[in-house]
Amino acid sequence: MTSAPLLELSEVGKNFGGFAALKAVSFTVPTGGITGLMGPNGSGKTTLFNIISGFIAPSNGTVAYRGKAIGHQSVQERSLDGLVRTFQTPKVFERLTVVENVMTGAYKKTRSGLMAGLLNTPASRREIDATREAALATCRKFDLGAVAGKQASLLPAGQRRLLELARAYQGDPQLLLLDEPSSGLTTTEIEAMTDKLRLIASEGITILIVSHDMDLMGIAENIHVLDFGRIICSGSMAEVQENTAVREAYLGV
Amino acid sequence: MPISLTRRTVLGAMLAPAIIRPTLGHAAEPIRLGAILSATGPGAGVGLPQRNGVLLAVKAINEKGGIAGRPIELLVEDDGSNPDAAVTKANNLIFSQKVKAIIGPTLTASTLSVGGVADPEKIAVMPFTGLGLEMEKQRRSVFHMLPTQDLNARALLEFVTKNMKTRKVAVLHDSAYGNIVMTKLKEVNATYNVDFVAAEKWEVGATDVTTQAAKIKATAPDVVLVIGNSATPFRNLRQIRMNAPLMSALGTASYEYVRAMGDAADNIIFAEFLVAEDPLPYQKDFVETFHKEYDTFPKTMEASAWDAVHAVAAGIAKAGPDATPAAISDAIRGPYAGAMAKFDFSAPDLTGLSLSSYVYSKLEKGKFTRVPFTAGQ
Amino acid sequence: MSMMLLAQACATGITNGLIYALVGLGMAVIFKGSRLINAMHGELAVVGAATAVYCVEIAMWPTWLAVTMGMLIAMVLSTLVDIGLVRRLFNRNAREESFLLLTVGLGFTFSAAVLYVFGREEHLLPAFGDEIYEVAGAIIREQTIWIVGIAAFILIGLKLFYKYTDFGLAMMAASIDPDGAATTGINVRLMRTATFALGGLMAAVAGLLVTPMIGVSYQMGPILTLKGFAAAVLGGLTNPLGALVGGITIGLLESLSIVYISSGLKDAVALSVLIVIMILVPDGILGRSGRKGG
Amino acid sequence: MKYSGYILLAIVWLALPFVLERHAIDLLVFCGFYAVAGAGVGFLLGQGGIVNLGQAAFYGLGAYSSAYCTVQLGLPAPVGILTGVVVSLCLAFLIGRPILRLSGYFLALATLALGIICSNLFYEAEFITGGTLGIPGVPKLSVLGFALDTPTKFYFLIWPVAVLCVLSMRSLMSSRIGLAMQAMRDAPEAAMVLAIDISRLKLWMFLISSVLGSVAGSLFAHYVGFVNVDSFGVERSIFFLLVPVIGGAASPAGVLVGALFVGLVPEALSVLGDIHRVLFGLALVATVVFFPDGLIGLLKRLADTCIPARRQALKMEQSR
Repeated sequence: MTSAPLLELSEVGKNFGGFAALKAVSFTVPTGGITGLMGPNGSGKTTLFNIISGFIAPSNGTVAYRGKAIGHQSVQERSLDGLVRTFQTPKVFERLTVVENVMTGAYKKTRSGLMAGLLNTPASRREIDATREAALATCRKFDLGAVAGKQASLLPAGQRRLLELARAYQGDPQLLLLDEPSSGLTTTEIEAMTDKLRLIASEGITILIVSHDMDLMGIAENIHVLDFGRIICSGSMAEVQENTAVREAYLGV
Repeated sequence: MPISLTRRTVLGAMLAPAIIRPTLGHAAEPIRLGAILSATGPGAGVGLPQRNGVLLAVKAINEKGGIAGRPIELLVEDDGSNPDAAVTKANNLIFSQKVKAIIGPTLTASTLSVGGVADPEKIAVMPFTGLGLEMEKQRRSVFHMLPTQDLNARALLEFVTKNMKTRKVAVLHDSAYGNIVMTKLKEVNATYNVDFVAAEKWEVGATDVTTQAAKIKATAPDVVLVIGNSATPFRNLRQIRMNAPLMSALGTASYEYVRAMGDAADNIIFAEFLVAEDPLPYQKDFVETFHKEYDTFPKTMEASAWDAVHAVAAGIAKAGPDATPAAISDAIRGPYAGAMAKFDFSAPDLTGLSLSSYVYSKLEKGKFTRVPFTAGQ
Repeated sequence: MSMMLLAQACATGITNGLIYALVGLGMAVIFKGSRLINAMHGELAVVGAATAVYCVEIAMWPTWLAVTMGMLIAMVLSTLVDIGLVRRLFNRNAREESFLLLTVGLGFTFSAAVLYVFGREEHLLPAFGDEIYEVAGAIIREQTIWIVGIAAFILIGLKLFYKYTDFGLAMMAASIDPDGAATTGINVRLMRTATFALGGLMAAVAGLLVTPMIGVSYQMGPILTLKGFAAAVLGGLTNPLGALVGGITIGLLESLSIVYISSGLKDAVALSVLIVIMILVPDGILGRSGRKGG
Repeated sequence: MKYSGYILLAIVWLALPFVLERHAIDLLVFCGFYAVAGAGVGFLLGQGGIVNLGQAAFYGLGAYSSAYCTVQLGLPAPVGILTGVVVSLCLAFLIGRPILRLSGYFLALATLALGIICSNLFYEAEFITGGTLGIPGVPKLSVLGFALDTPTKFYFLIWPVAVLCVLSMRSLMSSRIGLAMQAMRDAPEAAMVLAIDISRLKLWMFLISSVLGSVAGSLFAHYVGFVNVDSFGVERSIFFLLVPVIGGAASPAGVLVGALFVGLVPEALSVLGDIHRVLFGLALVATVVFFPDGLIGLLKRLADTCIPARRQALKMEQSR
């Protein structure tokens, strides 16, 4: 492992028409551990996530992942390189079962093609069975074992978040981008979520969390605060909480 | 449903039930005939008049005591102007209902598809179309009730060159039937040498053909041949002040189309077979019977349908009521003098119509008059 | 190519385009208020027009009364469809294809009912006026000018309605964010019913306006729906002005391909261009307002 | 006992030709064509959320390829069928790549346009299609020297083909690619994040659908013996879309039931006279209102309540 950061943003900006959603954002995410990105609504967090995951291109600046600029790469290519995200409103595959949802997470690790599927070849069957077993194990790991056979559309909000997390986990991410993973959850659900995040991080997966939830942010070792399209402060939770600019902008004091 | 029942009686034949059973009093076993007509879809404009003619003919024959004392039972099927549906209907009539002969279909494509099923069984088919493809000549039990498109094309150009004495002709035709006639017009033009200054097409079901009409107007023709089953092109031509005479084939020569043409129904010539307001001697009986039944005048389609049923009846009478369908086909294969014209079903084109049997009519202010002109002389 | 022909082709293209646009406008209104494609829209237009024809020709009513009756019947029918059927499907969160099947099935039913009650003939209604104008050699009928005027009136009316009236705003809110709208006290179901009533009315207006030009018959519904659908989608679906632009685009494409390419290839050419336009401008001609298309 | 329902169905299927008249078998054969072509549309709709209003184009390409190759070129039937498949694949590939970038109703409109364009070209390319006169005399298909010249014989070809299509669709659905396709349908962005190549999967689905349309068209041409433009219009495309929607698009087997519905119900109602069209429309409406998962959903529910073994299994699942 080199000492270079896993993800490095330098001078990233994004204009929508005349509106500058992001102005020259720079920060780094080191390999390993949990990094937080905070900011009030409309501060540009989701835009930033969309840029990192490849859904939109930045107007200027560069995004480097594992030391290489990835501006030209598609969402899928970034995912293949281990960069996986979740969404602010969980996007589960409604008409698939929970375990099938998790199985799709392993899509990039498996190989069966179209013809194998159409012809139902033994190799394809073997592969899908193995995928299912692995996915079931993951389901259990994320407390979804009991609902594994249920259709995802029937899940309550808390389990949807967990399912999205489990699905992303199943694809062996190196950098996991989580967009508001606690929003809409009850306190107990947030606690469960926090536990799972720690568990994932303990396996060596780097996590970048976007949230404005102070409690959840407690697990982040390093926090960047975004406001009006720029980073106004970086540091540990304690440092951030002491920062006057943050208090003004974010806590509304 | 009381409402639908009253409608049913008001609209009479139009909504008649699918099976026409002989009225009570006939003790003898009925002779079963089938009919495949386009009562819906684009072909309905000609299919419905045909249905009226067919129903009337069956009724008239049964009133006169049927065929050799046995009444006709008619099964009427609607192919929805679709050749696949026509095959299904033909399969039903031939194999399940065991009809002796089939009246119809209405459209060329359905004729080809039904012929493929019926001809191997040697069941007589009496389609209201002209011979379409060369290979149909081999289908010796498919007797066409209307002239070939070749003859239709000649009949049009005869009138253009010999009566109107002009050569500057434009054609506005549809993509189906009209397209076939257009092909034939070009072929037979070797003899007539007219100058086709424009040939424009509209797709079946088009709601507006004004642009095609404008293109034709721009070439300033002396006469426009309008060929296809729709009133729209007539209206559109007149709306943009295209005032040259129009000429059309027999499909559009009906009172229903005339009504749909509105003000445009003026100065139009038809190459057809029957002007009921002024019928030829051999047509009078039919016109009177029709008028008595429906209180309207028949046109070519009704006459052709009447003839189809009567030709089959004559064939059955000749072959005997218990004859096989093949024997009935053989009996039909010969000359038949009908109300529409004189047929000869043994002719190579399985119709035997000639240019001289055409009757030309002129539509003026919504009224048909017979034009004293005989083609082919 | 003479100027006169070009002028006539453009005039005809625009006239036909306006017809498509009028149908498309109604479909856009229904989409805007319910997120549904109303596949029975053409049939509603036919029902409205056929009712008016029936009242004029058989019941011998004065034209204005017959026309009002036509609009009323289509409106009532459309409203009943919402209350009786669409509402049920919404209640159980039915999928898009269910609504499509519902409206296709109703379209079948309506057109068959028109056939059964009204017959197979094609009927014309008297035009608003019989004047004929000549512009640059092109013949333009007075009816066309009425259609232009009424289309413009409807468009401005809709714009004002959606922008400035509480009812219009509520209708829009109810469709874009039903849950949010409900929390602010908007009766979402009522708004959708109002949308369907408005859509039915607009369908009838379209049918009544075009009947003097193209004649109404039971089998005209699907072609009106298809062309209206194309106009509405091309315009971005939620934008009534887009439907107008979309309709005229299609009308002109058809007309010009007849003049410059071939009348036989009219549909092939016009629709190929349509596909190309859609690929180049995937949100509809009028841009971002069409985002909600999918 | 798990398979008792299927065994019963198979017995009924085998017995039908010996019980029904030729006309009914003829209708069932047509239902088979609808099932195969509809399976393609249903696959796109159910697994991809794509509304395909242009299936008649591929149905037509298959039919014309078969008719042209066998009648005009005198080639054997399999060559015609294969030509149809290749031509359809090429068209689907060329047109699919650009239009599949569209979504929702924009894509539906593009497929509709494709259907109309092809129908227009079928009219115009008279030198191949014969225009309105069409191509008559398409030879009957024969399998291993056994001529399929009656509805009954064809019935024993087309329905196994249809069932085979459904089985492959089912097997695909539960495979890796099939799961990815369904994922793409439910949440395309989330699928992209899992490295699922959406545009490629959509294209594959479109290709599969086009092949099924083409094969159905080829078989249709050989069965009817006559190919004509009137069979490949927009109405036919809408008809093909109705097949899975009525049957239930979520389940591949839905098309089998849907095809029986659209093939038999209008014919059964037609004995009632002109009112039958109104009734058919109402039947469509009733289906969508009362059977949310299509007719196959209804059948499944019936099976769940009627067949003891299934009832047992259901109970166990509920108690879990």
